[in-house]
Amino acid sequence: MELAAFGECLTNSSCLIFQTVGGLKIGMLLFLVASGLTLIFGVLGVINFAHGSFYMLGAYFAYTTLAVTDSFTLAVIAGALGAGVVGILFERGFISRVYQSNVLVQLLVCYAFILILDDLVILIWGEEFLSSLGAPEVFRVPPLFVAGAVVPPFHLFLIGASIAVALGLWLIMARTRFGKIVRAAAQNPQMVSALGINTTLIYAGVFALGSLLAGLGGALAASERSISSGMGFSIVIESFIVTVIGGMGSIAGAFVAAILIGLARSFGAIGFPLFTDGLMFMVMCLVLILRPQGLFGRAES
Amino acid sequence: MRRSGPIRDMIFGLGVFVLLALLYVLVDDAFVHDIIIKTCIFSIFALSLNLLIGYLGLVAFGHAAFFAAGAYVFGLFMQSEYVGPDSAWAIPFGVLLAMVGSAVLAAAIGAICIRAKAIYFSFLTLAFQMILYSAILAAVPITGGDQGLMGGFPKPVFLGIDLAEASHMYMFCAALAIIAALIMRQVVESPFGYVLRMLRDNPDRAAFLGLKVKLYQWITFVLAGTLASLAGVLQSLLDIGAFPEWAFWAKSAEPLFMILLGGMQTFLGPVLGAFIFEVLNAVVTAHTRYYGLVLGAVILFFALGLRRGLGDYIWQLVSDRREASGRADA
Amino acid sequence: MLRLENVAKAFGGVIATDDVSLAFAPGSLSAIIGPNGAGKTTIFNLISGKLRPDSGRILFDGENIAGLDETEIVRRGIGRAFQVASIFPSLTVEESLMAAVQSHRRQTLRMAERFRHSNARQRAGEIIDMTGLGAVARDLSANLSHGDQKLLDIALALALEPRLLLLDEPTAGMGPEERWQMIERVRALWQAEHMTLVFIEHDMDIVFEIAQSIRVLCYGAVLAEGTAEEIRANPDVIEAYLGAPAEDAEVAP
Amino acid sequence: MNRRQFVAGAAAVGTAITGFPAIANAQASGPIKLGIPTILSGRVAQLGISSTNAVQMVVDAFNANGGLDGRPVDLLIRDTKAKPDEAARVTRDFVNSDQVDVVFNCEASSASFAVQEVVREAGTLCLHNVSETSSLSADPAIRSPNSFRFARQGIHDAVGSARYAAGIAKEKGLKKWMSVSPDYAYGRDNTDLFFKLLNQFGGDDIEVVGNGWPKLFQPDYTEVITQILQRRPDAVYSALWGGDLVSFIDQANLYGMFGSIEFFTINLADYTTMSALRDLPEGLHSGTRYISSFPDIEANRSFDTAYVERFDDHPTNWSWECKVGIEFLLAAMTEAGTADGAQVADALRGMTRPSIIGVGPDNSVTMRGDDQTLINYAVGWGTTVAEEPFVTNIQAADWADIVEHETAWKQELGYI
Repeated sequence: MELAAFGECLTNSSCLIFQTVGGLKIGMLLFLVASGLTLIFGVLGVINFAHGSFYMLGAYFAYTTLAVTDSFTLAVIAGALGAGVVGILFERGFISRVYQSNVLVQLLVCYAFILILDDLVILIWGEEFLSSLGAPEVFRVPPLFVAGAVVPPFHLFLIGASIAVALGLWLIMARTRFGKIVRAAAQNPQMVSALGINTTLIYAGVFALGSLLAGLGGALAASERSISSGMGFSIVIESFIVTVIGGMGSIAGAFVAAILIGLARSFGAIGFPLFTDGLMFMVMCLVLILRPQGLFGRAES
Repeated sequence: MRRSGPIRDMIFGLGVFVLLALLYVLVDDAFVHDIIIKTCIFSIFALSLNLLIGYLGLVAFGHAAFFAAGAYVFGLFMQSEYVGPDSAWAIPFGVLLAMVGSAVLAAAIGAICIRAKAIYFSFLTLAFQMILYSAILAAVPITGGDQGLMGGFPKPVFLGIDLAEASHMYMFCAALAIIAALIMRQVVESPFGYVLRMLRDNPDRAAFLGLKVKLYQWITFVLAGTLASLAGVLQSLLDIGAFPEWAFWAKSAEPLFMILLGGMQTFLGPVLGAFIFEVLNAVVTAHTRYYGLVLGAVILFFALGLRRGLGDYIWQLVSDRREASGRADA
Repeated sequence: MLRLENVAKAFGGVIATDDVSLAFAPGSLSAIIGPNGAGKTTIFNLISGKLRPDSGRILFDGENIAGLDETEIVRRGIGRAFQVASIFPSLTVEESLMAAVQSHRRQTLRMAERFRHSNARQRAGEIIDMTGLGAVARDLSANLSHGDQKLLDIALALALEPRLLLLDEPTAGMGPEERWQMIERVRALWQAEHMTLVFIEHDMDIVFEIAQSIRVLCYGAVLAEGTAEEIRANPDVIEAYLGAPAEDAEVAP
Repeated sequence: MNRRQFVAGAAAVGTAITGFPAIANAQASGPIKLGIPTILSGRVAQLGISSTNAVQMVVDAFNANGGLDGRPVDLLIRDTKAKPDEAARVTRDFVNSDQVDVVFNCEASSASFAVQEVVREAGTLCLHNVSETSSLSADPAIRSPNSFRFARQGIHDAVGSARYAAGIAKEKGLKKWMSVSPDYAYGRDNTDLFFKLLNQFGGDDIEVVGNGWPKLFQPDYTEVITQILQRRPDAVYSALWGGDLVSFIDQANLYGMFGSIEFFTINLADYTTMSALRDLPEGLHSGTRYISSFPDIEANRSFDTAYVERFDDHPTNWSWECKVGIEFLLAAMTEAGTADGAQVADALRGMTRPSIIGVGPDNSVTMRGDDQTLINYAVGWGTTVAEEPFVTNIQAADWADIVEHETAWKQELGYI
């Protein structure tokens, strides 16, 4: 514990800006991944343990696309879409067969998929880790200096892009027919099915959207994180923490929880650098014990 | 008059022990012996988890916490100043200490976890396991952190049993696994065990029969955790140490695999699963480094193809056949 | 024997039970009727401890049991069966009843003996004979017919030798003939076991035929109380039922 | 009677009792078997692959020359998935089932301790080739008489690093220091030792103003980077490695961190790491893990060339460690004229041979007899440049200095 340093940081504007922007960036990238996870759980009721693998695939697809086209934009789009397509295949080919099974079987199918994808990635891209994509040309500029703090413009872009995605997701859910059906399906699948709506299509669509978000998160994160097989491991655990804290199925909850986790990481690194991980699991425990539906989840009836 | 259940089970257990002993003598292959030892260890681990999953219907994700707790308590005790090469009482006492310690841990964690329902229970067990994992990594002066308990420990001879001797270790693991299995078999076939099935099927109804649901869940959680720690102790004896990886969540996935592979409806299903898992691991690892690919495919085959564990599948076949012949006779 | 005093329960502003006061005499056979959503099942849930009343008292043998949990209440002698048969699909009929008997005898914490060798088997056999489940005693509960599942549900409650038995629509989902068989069996059990029995029922013919006294619930409140003749003649009841005929003509799920 | 003889004797008794031959049937003919437990899958698969590649090259040449009196060397390479219990199982399997002559350990950190316990009990000759944990060979409670260390020893590097850093610190006036190292035994030991020695060599001017401990394999280092920029140290020391180091440098680059802070990173100068960086910043200080220009000798350059030719990739630090290990082993077997563990071990103790990485007399390295640890390998630091040879101005550490401080360190810890 370094509480003195922690207090000092809270009263120091440069430190506040430093850690807030950094924490927001970590949090928003995490949100992209976690929102997909929580969406899939909310609608399909499936804990997609393999979600981190789509994050990884997004990164690898983006890497290859960048190598071929030299366009960062195309790379990110390819990463997201590629993960989305694999998501549909995974849902149709595997997950849809175990909707009726117990959670254990669903979990093991997901775990099998993790094992297979981690090895496939090695077969295709090799066992060496790959470099990050690097920020696109426009952002390779000297950082901004704000009140004594250093802020890379690229981080502002990442935060902005993620917030835009969050807004878009909210619009889709609140305003479109698809969003209404999805919300209805989350609450009462029989009803939606009875209304003659093709739930198969809805489920596949939701899974694709969820995977796409993970892929997008992976592709954007790959701009500054090295890429390797197994990189989905840590992100999926963090996404679970976010999902649980925010309320399983709640996108708004995931948004708030992701920011909380991001800030906890950045400020925790100053206040209690050695126990940030353990702390996160403790918060998860507390939420599960005191408010299992999470901060924003609906209480079970 | 048929022989009563417990006696029949004990005779069966004794028979298995004799068979395993014969196997040791007849098949002179350390590779095979090692697979049997690990199957024994993981049978205890998987059977104990199946008490929760198969009989009680609680999907616990954090079972490795107790495996690791057993291994660390035992390992730390054996490395402590109280134990020397001639402390004949050390190993039996260490086993007991590890199991009691893990029981206390399971009692505390269980009391909290069973308050949560369904998937929240699973997440909570996972979270506690990860807290333990973080704690093991952080407590470097005691646990050695990420390097585990280094430097080994003595294995003092007790009751003529020298666990440094391969054959003794083999028989010891086999005997303990069989005893643990017999205990668990007795539990699931007892009135208590039928309550577990009722809680799995319909906990609300069970409450209206006057059964305190949480009490039975808690007792089973503690029992399962205690037995899992025995598996951890044996693993610690085998590897002469203890490692933080054993408290990581991926370790909890291993007995889940075994239960899936072997089946959760048949009592011995997880044992079969443990055996398949160990053979698969040993054989595949020896031939390819794409172990994940193979294991993943096997899991998908069981989860999507057979849709049940091998033990359940065989049991289904046998009982179908029996039923068919019964009908033919009639 | 059982007395509800000013019991109220609301779910997030929706009033399910509104200041209900009811009394049931020892050894009586009573029915609770009322249109859908009248709060009949809620009353059972409150009595049996599934729900906790917001206010009011529930006196059983003079003791206030409001707020106790379901296991405590069962132990005091109140058993119940459910509208949708609530059973243990993976156990056989005999196993289910043996386990229920063991629970009643408080033998379920025993780990050292064998369930199969339990002396609960004999008592379970008696209950099986009593409820007429003999032909399916060795069948898995999941494989029973709908009617047998309802019977098993009741049999489970009987295993606890309750002094008060609450049956939530014992004939739900049955054909006309089956209904009468069922209700006759229920009446026979009531007579044989000398217990107090309260049941919820939709079929008016059945209610008027067998119930000694009838309570009519509407919108969470007690609308009328009396014998069959009194209820039949009560204008409020006629109003309530004729006012909502569609709800009464309920088709079983 | 030494341990090995004892074990052999016990095995003979075991054979007599059980009626089948146990572990000790020394095969005087047939191939010499080397069991290699290593990591071939997952995110550090590179470790096992680049290690075993180097071993394969040496063994191929040895076998082509007729092996040991006609006995070829057979490599049994098995994946342990970086799990200690798997490493133990694989090693037991090598010892008991395959009856290997030598366990050639290419396992990292904690799994190496698991391997160590198996060979300690079995008495099989063992070479540790990649685990850099100091205690493995230095702590008398952990080291084993049948185990030899060919991997870098943490204290050796620390002396070299601290000497170099103290020099630069004096020259450039670097007073405030921070660190960013992975939060596990290697990262912590390495960093603590570095600062301890830096304080010793650099005088009272050196002040450590903070430590960042990201987790191993952590994907994002933003919070550590902002923390560093926040405290404005003059210099930062890092024991990050591989993909983690690459992520850190990429992310720190966005903040323009390397413009204002001198960065000392012990693990950068390894080809796979440097080539994975999109922009290798100029002027970083790095330890020489493995580069073909240090030591700048023909043997080293041609090894790199041959390796690239065969595997289409540069060798790693792990490659040279394993290369030296296998060369010593084969030389010792040749000298002893047998693959018998005890005799080979005797030949290994104190052996000195020329090596691609040698900085001793005639570019030799030595297997020190008393603690069975390799010395006189290249320890150096230099500054990075964007193009080949990637690192320039390399300053080699002085081994007399290293050994002197190593001894002091051992005394302090009560190892000797």
